[in-house]
Amino acid sequence: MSAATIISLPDQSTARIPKVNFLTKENGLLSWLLTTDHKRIATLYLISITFFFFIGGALAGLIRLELLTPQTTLMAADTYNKVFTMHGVIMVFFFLVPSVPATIGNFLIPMMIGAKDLALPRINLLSWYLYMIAGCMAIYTMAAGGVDTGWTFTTPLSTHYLNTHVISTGLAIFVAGFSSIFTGLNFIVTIHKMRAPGMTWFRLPLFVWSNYAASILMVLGTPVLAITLVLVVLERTMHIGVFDPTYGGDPILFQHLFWFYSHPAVYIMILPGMGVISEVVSTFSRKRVFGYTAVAFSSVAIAIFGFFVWAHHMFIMGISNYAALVFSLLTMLVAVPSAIKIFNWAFTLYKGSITFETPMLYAFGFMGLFTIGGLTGVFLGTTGTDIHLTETYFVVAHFHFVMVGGMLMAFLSGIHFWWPKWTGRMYPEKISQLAAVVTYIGFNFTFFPQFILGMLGMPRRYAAYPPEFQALNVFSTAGATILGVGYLLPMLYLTWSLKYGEIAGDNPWQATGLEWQTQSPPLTENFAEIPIVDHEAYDYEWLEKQTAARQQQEVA
Amino acid sequence: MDHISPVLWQFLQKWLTHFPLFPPEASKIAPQVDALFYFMVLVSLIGLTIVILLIVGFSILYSQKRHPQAVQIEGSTLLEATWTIIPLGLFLVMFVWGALIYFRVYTPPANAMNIYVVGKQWMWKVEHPGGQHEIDMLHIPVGQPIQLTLISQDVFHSFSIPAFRVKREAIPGRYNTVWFEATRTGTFHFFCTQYCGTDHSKMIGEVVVMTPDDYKKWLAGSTSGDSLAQNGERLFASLSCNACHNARPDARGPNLANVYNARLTLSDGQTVTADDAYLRQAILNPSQHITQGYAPIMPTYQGQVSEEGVIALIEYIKHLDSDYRIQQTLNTTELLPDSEGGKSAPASLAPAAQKETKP
Amino acid sequence: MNEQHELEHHVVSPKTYIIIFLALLTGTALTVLASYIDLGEWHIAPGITLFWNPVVNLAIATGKMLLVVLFFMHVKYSTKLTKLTVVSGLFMFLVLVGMTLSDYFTRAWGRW
Amino acid sequence: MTDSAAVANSAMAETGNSHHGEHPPYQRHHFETVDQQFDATNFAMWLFLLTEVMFFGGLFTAYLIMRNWYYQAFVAGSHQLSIVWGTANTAVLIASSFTMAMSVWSAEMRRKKSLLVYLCLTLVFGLVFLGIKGIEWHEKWEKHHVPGVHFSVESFVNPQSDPAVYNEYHDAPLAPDMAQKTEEYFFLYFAMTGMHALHMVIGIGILVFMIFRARSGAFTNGHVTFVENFGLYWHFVDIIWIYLFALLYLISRH
Ligand code: HEA
Ligand code: HEA
Ligand code: HEC
Ligand code: CUA
Ligand SMILES: [Cu+2]
Repeated sequence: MSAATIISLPDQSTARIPKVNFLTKENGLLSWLLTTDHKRIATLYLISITFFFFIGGALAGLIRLELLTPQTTLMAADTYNKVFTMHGVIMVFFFLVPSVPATIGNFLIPMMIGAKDLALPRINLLSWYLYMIAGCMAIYTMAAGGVDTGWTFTTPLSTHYLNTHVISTGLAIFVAGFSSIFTGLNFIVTIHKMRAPGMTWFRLPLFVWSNYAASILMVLGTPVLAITLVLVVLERTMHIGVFDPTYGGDPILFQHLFWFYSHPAVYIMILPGMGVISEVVSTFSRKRVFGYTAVAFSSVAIAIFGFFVWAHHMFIMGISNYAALVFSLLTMLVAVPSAIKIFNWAFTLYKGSITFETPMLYAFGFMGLFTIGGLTGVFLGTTGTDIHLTETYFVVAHFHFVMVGGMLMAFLSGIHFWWPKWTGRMYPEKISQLAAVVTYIGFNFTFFPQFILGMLGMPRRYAAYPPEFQALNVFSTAGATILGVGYLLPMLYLTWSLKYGEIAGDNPWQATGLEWQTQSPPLTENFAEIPIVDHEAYDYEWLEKQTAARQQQEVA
Repeated sequence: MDHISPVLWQFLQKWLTHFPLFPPEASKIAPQVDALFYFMVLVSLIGLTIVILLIVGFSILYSQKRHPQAVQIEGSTLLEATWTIIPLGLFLVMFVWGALIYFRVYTPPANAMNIYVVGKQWMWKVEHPGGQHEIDMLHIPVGQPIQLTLISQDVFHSFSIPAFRVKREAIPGRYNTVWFEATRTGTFHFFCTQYCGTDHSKMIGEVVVMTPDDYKKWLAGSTSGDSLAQNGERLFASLSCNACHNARPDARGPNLANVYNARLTLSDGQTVTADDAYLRQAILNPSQHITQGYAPIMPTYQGQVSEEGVIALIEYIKHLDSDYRIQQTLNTTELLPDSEGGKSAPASLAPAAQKETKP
Repeated sequence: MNEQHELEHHVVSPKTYIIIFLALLTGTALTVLASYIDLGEWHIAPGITLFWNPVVNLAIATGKMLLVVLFFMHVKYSTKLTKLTVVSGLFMFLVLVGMTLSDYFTRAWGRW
Repeated sequence: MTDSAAVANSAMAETGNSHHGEHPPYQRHHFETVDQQFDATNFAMWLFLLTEVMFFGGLFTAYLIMRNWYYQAFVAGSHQLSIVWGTANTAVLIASSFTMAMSVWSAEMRRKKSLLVYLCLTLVFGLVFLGIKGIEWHEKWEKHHVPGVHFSVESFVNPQSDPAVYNEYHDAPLAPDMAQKTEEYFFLYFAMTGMHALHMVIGIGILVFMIFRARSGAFTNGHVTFVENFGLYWHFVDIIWIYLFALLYLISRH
């Protein structure tokens, strides 16, 4: 892991960060708040979602502390309920959904396809503002006393039986939803219409494909959530509506509408992360992704099939048994494209020339943990076992494995991978490798015991639990502490590296993407002139020729 | 060992001995669920091992030190087809197997003894047909199929018995059912697993599985006097249902004798089976389904009768066959001593079992 | 460049618009009329009945929708991409409605 | 695929022969060509309409289920709506759609005057639509048919109390519990028409803005994107109404 790296840093004694780049082009707060540059907006997003991640993380810390003992020692039951609700809401809507797309995706997609900006730069800025407004509303909700519906807003609990701030939370998510819709819409338009000459669909990096697929989900799924929340708010204010059986409504209808969005939403959360993994695995094994087309199409397949499986969250609620059958079958189908991806990544390593920098370590973490999380998803998708496992910690463990072990790992992988491009400086390699290993260990300690807890039948969303579950919960809390350290470390050393990191140069990883062929940090217009693409993605031979040609030029 | 403080030592000892990794299997369906579960664990472990082996193996074989020059490979349709079809096949096996279990859990057998469970914030009310009420407790006999008819009075709750591997949501406005057959005596936790507000985590109770004899004793000891059907009869009179539903020729409402499980023709030509759910609907939202030949004059009883009241009414209507008068005098307490001689199956006690005689 | 633009960008003539406009008004009149006539029903199988009124009603509405989409919104003259967008919108809408309703309609099957 | 090729080609062609100064003023800097800009914004508008379809989709799903469950209540509720106003409003909205289409045509033909006329007509029709909607809503208010606010089932349990409607349809009285469900119908009626009216209001706001811009010749200089895209939005709102009319007004009139 030491000398055998592929880092090709410029000579540090003479290296300079280019004077003109998107960070230095204009100065002053206003130049940031009114910017339409996708890279600056991505930076704004990065800062804001990090903020929300740590709020959500602190709430997770409270959850784990409370669960250390079987009784409600730390806080009262309704406080606990508010804590896990806000944890879920913030982590899902204010961190994970925008995480990779709105930051890394925003930063990279125009560059990867050779465009100067997203197609609709002002809409892009608008979507950040919407996100911030929604974020403020969420913070307001917390300050004003919180909400305890659970992130799933089950009716009629949320509509008539709680007197907490359901409406402001609902509206916050509504607004955040539109932020996400606009991001997705922008990506789709950009990918369709803004590709550089020669950049055909099958020359696109896989990161673009997976973000494209996620964008489809955002555009088609999110509005349904929006209208559902509107109906909840109306029902709450007018005391009449379509979800409460007392007034002739049907609570199962709410479940249908909610999960119509929220199942596809889990693929919104994972697909961009899968894109990151494709880039990272290819770069650090210096090899074209195995079966490019299969990986590209599997993203689209996940996006499409992802819409047909939502009722697997409702197997025990009293939907028709035949409907359960169909949704279960379709769930099995949607699991297959993920398997294809995992194996294709594994085989990308075959006959590669592999190095183990931090992004790669996180990517390995992703592959292992996502496989576990995904396979346990299949346990839940199987009707017979879901009866026993649903609404227990098995589900909690499942989704933390895919969301934290999967997407969060991918996010960190991507942040490290593109950090040099973004800031022009390298992160410190050794300590970040350590952080990656720490998160991996901490993660398994935290969430693996929860599978056993779930199998034993411990229900989720319990402030207090029977003492026989304590031992495993103590393990889990201990693990969470390690995990917290693992997440705090990158925060610290990445900030440190902004000033003291080594200067990265254009292409420290010797990667093939168009974004690496421009300066770091890039110009506001991304490229000095729009590139004309004449090679496939991940074409390392092209890169070698390119480098050779450049060296020759320099010599001459 | 002496270095470890005794407190810590006790703690460790307690943990190591009270460290359940596996819930008890206490129902007929549990081993079947577990068989599938273990099959899936096995497949997952194999799959995971393959993935890890591939990653670790390739990482070692093709690390840059050993393999400085990468060989570019496009892909392999054959390989990709392999890892598409094999997981798909395995997943489909799981699907079919799981579906079989699912249908078994949610299709109660005809001879199951019916117990009503009403969830409310934050307690479970259990209503036995003999009129015994319990709160956050459920007493059942071993070796007898039990059907739970679940409903909630307010928000979603979920009735989960991990040891039996069954769980069903209790939702407002509609009956859901689940059944199980306990295979060993003992006390097991049941939980409310659907988040239902502040004291969600306090909606915990215990299932007490008893031998049939103990069960009989328990039934006798905890009866409140009247069976559910008798309560229902009283309600039927006090809500003046009998003003319309009586066997007189000029009755304004249909005769309810033998209506349970009958096929009814509605005024719009459709036919329905008058099951529990239908009867409940007929009392609370009568005009949604009008029986052919009648006017929509029945008033709604929504708000006038509690979920328990509806249950009692339904239980009463279920027993309204021609000889219901005799039935009605059947008091569980009185019956008990008789059944000891000979056919001691507790099934014969349960009113639900009596409907077996019907086609 | 502008000429090229004009060529690619089909301009629909006002005549077409007027025809569509009249067709839409006719469609409106038709649905209103149709709703006053009892069109009967079709007993597909015992317990499953199809009423013609809502079917006709929705069919006319869909016809009107198609006219607006194809002509007023120029989809008839648009790229494949636009057509695909429209079709996928309709398709997802049908998935949402159809799969949800499929749960409701199959609940009565069997014993539950 | 073809359009992207076209974009690529024209991009190449342009780098071949054009200087920076030749861009028309309305071309934004990050686009290579005006065509690309038009295609992109047009496509974006379509995608936005896609989200709108799904947005209303949730409401339609709820409507279909409730209508199936409480058919009589929906019929009785529907009889409370005025078919005359409803039909008139449909015609008005179709007319406004037509004038909108003509506005787009005028912009494309660079006829400023006719553009202004058609835009104003569209605006007027839009306002008329909202006016009629207002009258209808007001009537519901008077008759206590606004759900959640002193809702009364009198017209349904005792149809004779509402002679205007009764004389036309001779509705049989609904059983009290079914009558209560008419509130469900009106809830959906207000939710759906309200959401639709909100879209109209937003559209009218943009129309006013457009009329001001058009007066200074903004859309008749060859740059029709904005008018065209707004037209799409306006037609979409029209389509939603076509379905609302069919579903809410015309349940059963015979
Ligand atoms: C990023 C988010 C994410 C992702 C990607 C997934 C992916 C999947 N999820 Fe998960 N899920 C959630 C987030 C996510 N989920 C959340 C948040 C909840 C809880 C919501 C709540 O109630 O609060 C949930 C709940 C949930 C449920 C409902 C549980 C319940 O409440 O009863 C179900 C049921 O079917 C399910 C299934 C699946 C399946 C089948 C996948 C599949 O896509 C997984 C596919 C992946 C694989 C299958 C792994 C790769 C496969 C291999 C490497 C092959 C191995 C080899 C062999 C088999 C030979 N999930
Ligand atoms: C992106 C999504 C995401 C992420 C990243 C996480 C991260 C974590 N989650 Fe979360 N979780 C959800 C999404 C997520 N979760 C959702 C959707 C629910 C369901 C909610 C519901 O039921 O409605 C849930 C529920 C949930 C529960 C179940 C609560 C219950 O059902 O009763 C638990 C319990 O252990 C838990 C734990 C954790 C832990 C330990 C982490 C850790 O990974 C977090 C680690 C990070 C940090 C610790 C922050 C970094 C460190 C600091 C800021 C220092 C300060 C730290 C402290 C003060 C301790 N989560
Ligand atoms: C005003 C007269 C009236 C009263 C009081 C009345 N009913 Fe009814 N009931 C009817 C009529 C008429 C029907 C048939 C039309 C229908 O389905 O609504 C009916 C139908 C039913 C049915 C459906 C059975 C079938 O054959 O369709 C049930 C069950 C029922 N009633 C139970 C009750 C109960 C329980 C009460 C009292 C709590 C009650 N009824 C009070 C008039 C009445
Ligand atoms: Cu009842 Cu949770
Ligand atoms: Cu899901």
